[in-house]
Amino acid sequence: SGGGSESSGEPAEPNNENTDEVGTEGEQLKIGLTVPTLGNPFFVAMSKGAEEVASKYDAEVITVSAEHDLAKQTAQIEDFITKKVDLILLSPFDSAGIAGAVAQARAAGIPVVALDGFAEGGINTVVMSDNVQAGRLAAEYLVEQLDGKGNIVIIDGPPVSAVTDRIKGFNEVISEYPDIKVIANQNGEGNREKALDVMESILTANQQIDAVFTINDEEAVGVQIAQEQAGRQDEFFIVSVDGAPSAVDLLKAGGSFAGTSAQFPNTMVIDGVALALKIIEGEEVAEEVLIPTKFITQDNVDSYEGW
Amino acid sequence: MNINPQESVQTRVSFKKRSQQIFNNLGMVIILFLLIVVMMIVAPNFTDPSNILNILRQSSITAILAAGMTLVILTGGIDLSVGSILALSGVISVMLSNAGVPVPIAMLAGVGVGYLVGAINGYFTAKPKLPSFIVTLGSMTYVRGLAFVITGGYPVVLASENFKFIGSGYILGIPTPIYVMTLVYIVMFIMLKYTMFGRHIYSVGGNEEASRLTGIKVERTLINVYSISGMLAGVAGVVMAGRLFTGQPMVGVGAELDAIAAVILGGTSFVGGFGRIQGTIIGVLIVAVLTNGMTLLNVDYYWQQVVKGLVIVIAVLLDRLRKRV
Amino acid sequence: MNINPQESVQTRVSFKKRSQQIFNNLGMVIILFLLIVVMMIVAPNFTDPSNILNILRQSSITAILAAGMTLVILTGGIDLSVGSILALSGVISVMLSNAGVPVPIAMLAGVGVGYLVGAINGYFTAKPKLPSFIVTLGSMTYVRGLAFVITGGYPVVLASENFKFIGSGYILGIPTPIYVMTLVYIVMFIMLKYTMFGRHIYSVGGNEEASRLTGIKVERTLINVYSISGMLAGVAGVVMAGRLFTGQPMVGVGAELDAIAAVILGGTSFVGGFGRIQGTIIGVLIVAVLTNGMTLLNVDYYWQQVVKGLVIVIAVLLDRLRKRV
Amino acid sequence: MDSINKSFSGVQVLKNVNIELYKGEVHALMGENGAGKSTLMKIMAGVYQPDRDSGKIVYKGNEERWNNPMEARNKGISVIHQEISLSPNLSIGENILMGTKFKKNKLGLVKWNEIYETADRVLKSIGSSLNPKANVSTLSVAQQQMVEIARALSFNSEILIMDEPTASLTDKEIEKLFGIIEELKKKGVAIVYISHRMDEIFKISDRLTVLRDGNWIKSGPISETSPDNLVKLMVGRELSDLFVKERKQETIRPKDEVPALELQGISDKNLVDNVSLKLYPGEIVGLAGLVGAGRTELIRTIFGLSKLQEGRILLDGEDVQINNPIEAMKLGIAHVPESRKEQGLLPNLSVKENILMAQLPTYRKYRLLQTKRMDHDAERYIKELGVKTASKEQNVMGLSGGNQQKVVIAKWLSISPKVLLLDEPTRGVDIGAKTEIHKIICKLADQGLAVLMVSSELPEVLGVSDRILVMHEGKLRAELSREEATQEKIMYFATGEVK
Ligand SMILES: Nc1ncnc2c1ncn2[C@@H]1O[C@H](COP(=O)(O)OP(=O)(O)OP(=O)(O)O)[C@@H](O)[C@H]1O
Ligand SMILES: Nc1ncnc2c1ncn2[C@@H]1O[C@H](COP(=O)(O)OP(=O)(O)OP(=O)(O)O)[C@@H](O)[C@H]1O
Ligand SMILES: [Mg+2]
Ligand SMILES: [Mg+2]
Repeated sequence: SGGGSESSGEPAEPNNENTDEVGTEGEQLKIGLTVPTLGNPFFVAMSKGAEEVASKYDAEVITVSAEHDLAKQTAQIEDFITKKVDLILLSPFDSAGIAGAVAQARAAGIPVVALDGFAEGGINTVVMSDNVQAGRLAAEYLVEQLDGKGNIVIIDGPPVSAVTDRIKGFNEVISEYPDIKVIANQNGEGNREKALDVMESILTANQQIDAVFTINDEEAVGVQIAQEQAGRQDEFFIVSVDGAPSAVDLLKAGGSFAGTSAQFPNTMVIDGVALALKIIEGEEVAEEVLIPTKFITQDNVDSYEGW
Repeated sequence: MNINPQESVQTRVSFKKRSQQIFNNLGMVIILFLLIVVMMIVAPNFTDPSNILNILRQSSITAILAAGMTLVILTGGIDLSVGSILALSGVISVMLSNAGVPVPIAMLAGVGVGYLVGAINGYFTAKPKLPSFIVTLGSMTYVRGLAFVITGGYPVVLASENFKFIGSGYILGIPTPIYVMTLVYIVMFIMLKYTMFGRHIYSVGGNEEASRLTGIKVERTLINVYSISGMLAGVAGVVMAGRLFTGQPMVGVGAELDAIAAVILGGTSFVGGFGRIQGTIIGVLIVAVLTNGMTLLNVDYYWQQVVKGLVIVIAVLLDRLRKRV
Repeated sequence: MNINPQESVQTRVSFKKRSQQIFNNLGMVIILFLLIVVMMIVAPNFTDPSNILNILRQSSITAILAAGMTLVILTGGIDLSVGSILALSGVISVMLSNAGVPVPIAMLAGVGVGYLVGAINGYFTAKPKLPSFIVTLGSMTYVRGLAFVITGGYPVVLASENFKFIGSGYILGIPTPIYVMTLVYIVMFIMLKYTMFGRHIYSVGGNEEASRLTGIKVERTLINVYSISGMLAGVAGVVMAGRLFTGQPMVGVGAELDAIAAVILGGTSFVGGFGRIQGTIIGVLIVAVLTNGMTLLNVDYYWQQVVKGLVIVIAVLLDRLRKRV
Repeated sequence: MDSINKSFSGVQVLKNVNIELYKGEVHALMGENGAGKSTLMKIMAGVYQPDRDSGKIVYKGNEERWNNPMEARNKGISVIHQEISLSPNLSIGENILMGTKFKKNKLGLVKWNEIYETADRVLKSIGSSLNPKANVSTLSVAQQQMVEIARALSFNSEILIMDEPTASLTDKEIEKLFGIIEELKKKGVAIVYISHRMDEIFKISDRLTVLRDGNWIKSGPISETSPDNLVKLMVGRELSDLFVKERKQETIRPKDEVPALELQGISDKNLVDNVSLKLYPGEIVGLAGLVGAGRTELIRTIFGLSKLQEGRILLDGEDVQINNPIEAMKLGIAHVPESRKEQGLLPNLSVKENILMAQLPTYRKYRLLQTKRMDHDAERYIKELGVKTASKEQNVMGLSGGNQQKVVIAKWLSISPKVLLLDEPTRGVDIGAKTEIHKIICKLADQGLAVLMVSSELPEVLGVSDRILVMHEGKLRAELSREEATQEKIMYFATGEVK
């Protein structure tokens, strides 16, 4: 099973610096957070965000990981309902698949805020990175660097919406440049290990590569390792999506890793909770809050906060 | 005068090894019971009727897979492909249903696909006598590949409300999957205990050569066993699709290991020939209660893994030690 | 004058089943050879020296795991925990190295952790005679849980350049992991063939009871076998960390299945007692060549899964049929 | 059956074999290990099919062919197979009826009561009081053999094939079995009887067929042959020294001679009850008794496989503690176990390794094994014991039963023991190999080895032992010298008809 992949966004132009001791009076606020995997730093960062929320609102936050298993995530939401949490934060592993569980939670009167990806079944709102935009940003940078022509490689990931959206945004831009040729499209399963293996083979099969797009930073690191070992670090550059700590390190080191569309997971949680509190108090909220990603390059990495 | 004076003495050396592999169910029932008592004391809301139903519903998929797995392990084999079959069956039945095929037929088609893959597994295991581990490792890989290929990797959203009923509906306030699971276990229980086929499974698992000599159609028995396992994986796939409102190519990864763990916790032996379906459901529940309780207790997710791994080993160990005394 | 005229005949009925489980290596060598020829024709740059080195380097992790797995399967057991051990060992050695522990010692510590987990697996398998499947399924779960617990879920970035050498360095133009792999196989080959311990492994795998009566320390042999498997998983973890420049708690998921597939493709039998380490490396290479070739050909990832699953079954089948003739 | 051929993976094991069976006869099928007896019978029972275009089976005047055991059985052929073929996890009753159509109720479900009743009836009819609900895995080998017999008799067959039915039975049960055979004969059932025990053959059979090396050698009435003649036919040469012990008798020992092994009132937790005995160097002591008398258990106790509850074991007059086989071996005790296949052989290894496995530590140098020395020693043992094998690298499972047994004995000789414990050393071994094994045992004793030999075959016990001990229900009942021992006397003590 693929490792990291899904992800999300940036501070929802934080509207929420605030929140005067909301929560349910008297009793401690109980929040359930379920994420697809805690094996991905992105979601770990999200859970860190949840801890911040906890101290901020004096809430209890229960964080669980679905291990890329839809059934498990459904079960976890059911357990949250049993525990009578006040709010469910759901980073869905699969937007359609989780619908049943979401509906149950809503029926039990618990607000559900989706993070980092839409979920069916009647969620109150969703806070996520604009993944299409993330793919687009990466593509635009790539096109610009290549002057609109060259051989590129795409390293895909697991078929979850966050990933497919990035690919979608990327392709939208690329398709306008007929001189940019996708010479290989393989799946790195979202992790460094597999991306490295795959890239080694792609390097062998293709003599001239001008740029590589990976769906997350872990894959990008794998690609870069393969590139350096093949001694082809000057041949092409790499762009990806995430803004993970490993990407920051690489950008600072200034190699072939050129840039990444950074997301903001902990802000995502904080915004999500803030929105939920509004919901609990009966306020209307937007159906969807898209957090734009920000393209980080070697030039502006120093001003990037990171996860 | 008794010409068999040794009738009372129990075991022979040659069977010592074998019987050491037998776990009877009682030990595990006690462990499940203790686990429930502990959870009742420490875990908030554990005894809520809704939580009990949750546990059962959450168990149902693994339970259905584990029922088929019990048969396979009884014959001394293993079926690694059930998780992948679950995905493929779910995807196919959802796609058919979305394409306008009536729900029952779409569901049957999903189950049928599982049956077919199972039959192929069984054929290669029985006829050219390939090790079931490698045959089902192969089908685990290509079946999931197929699920990806036909969906292009995307989950297929389920349109039909009727279809959802199988996974998300209620009958008399009890979730439908619990009925499916119960039915599967009743049928399997009767089949194993009161039909020729059931007895042949034990016989083949216990001594394949001897079974052949007594005229049992060993190949046919094996093919049927794997077909049933595949079919039940298909059933699980359809229920899962109805529960998740989607046909997911990547669902059920690792489900085979959960099912196998449940079967072994339930006292069925890898040697083949020893075990009972009742034990399997106990094994399923042990894991389900543990997971549910730890989530209710808000145990750190990583520590849950550590605890779960240790509990599996300790449960089997306690059961073994109990039998030593 | 010959009083036992049937001496030339090879097998006895009762061992038919057993010998049917033997795959000798030759068949798989032919399959590997054919695969290579096909790839040479259709896949671009397949024969580039750099590609050959890639294939070998990519195989090295699985190959190292599979070497230990061969020993375990030779005793009739299985080790599901190797993928998790790989992760834990990698994480621990990287953390130690980052904390300023000298690289060789940090690496040894990683390997030692693997050895320790393996010894625990072996202990439970040998002494209370728990099924290895369930013991290692348990440790697969709790070991990975531990890897997550100690890292808090974050990959640990490797700082030391010296450490990276083990996974990414070159000696005389050949990647270091290939040396590690070669060394492991040479040592294992000699150990299995020319040491008492090696012969005891075959003996215990073939007939545990008879081995015990022959004065072989069966428990100790088993504990050592699992310890070696754990230790080699630790070696693989360290190499992997050096290759990925990071200690990853989630690395190596499913690696145990790749290793098992390689062992079985290589002709070692699940029954225990039959098999050779040379076969295992052939099994590893079959899968590696196939994957590499398909990637060079830019075959769709999902179709790669389908092909890989089918090839595993077909390879074993062809080998079996060949032996029928 | 006429000119039957059968080959396995290209090796022809039956060459134009003929056999004719008549109603109401007991037909002995004779031949050495591996002559093809079981294979021929499996063809008759539908387990194997004869090679294409070879021979024919004529049954009641019609040429027939059956494709599986079920078809053969439906035509009235039942078999007691040589290898015990029971499913250990099922009840006795189920095993007896397995392969037949179980009685079903209206719902199509198995009626367990009827199964158990039918099985009980069959068991009673052969004088067994086994509980049909008990699990087969709880039975001793002998009891399992009785279940096999019950199964074969559970339906009315016209041909009954018995492939070494008595290999693990003792005389008492054999008598009972012969009674049953007589009754079946009267009913007109044709019986094929395979056994390596000469005395049985001459006692019950009417006619015989001899196979050698897959070839048909001779058929004819038993009355036209003699044991010596029969052996010659089987072996293909004169075998003059059958069961003849050429050893000097040494019944009187010096008072002060120290026994190599002495047991003083030992008991174990199961069965063995206050057994004392002395075993002197150079002596062969036979240990007789019925199945389950506790002989195996006694030997296992000495070898440290079964825990000693009471009593002392002395080796060369010194008290020793033996907790496991390794300690026993260090003290110079060797043990050839009862079940060759399950306890003796290391199936996937070569003859060489089987012989030397117990002694590997002595072949180590710098942690590696010295293969040259191993080869040399293995060849020596192969030659000394006359193991017939293609090479020392041959897989041990390719050997005939007798040669496998020699390999197991060789394994124990390799540790140069002082005391040799033999448990049923010639079970299922053909007459030629048996004689050779006896010779080996005697030669070893002459060299000063103390041998304690358990055997259920009285002629063997009588033929080889210097002294004979008889056990019954865990206790030693009698000690007989070679001169005074007779079959009758031994049976008298073994059945416990003594106060
Ligand atoms: N299934 C089989 N595959 C290969 N070889 C076989 C098979 N069955 C029997 N053989 C060989 O055929 C020959 C005849 O074996 P068979 O078992 O018929 O001998 P037997 O006369 O019954 O000997 P024994 O007295 O030891 O029972 C032996 O050499 C044996 O190794
Ligand atoms: N390891 C064991 N564990 C439990 N029971 C045993 C064991 N070995 C033997 N027995 C039982 O002890 C009884 C005595 O059997 P034992 O084998 O010593 O008798 P025997 O005289 O050698 O007869 P046999 O001809 O069956 O070998 C048997 O009924 C057997 O079931
Ligand atoms: Mg025979
Ligand atoms: Mg005995």
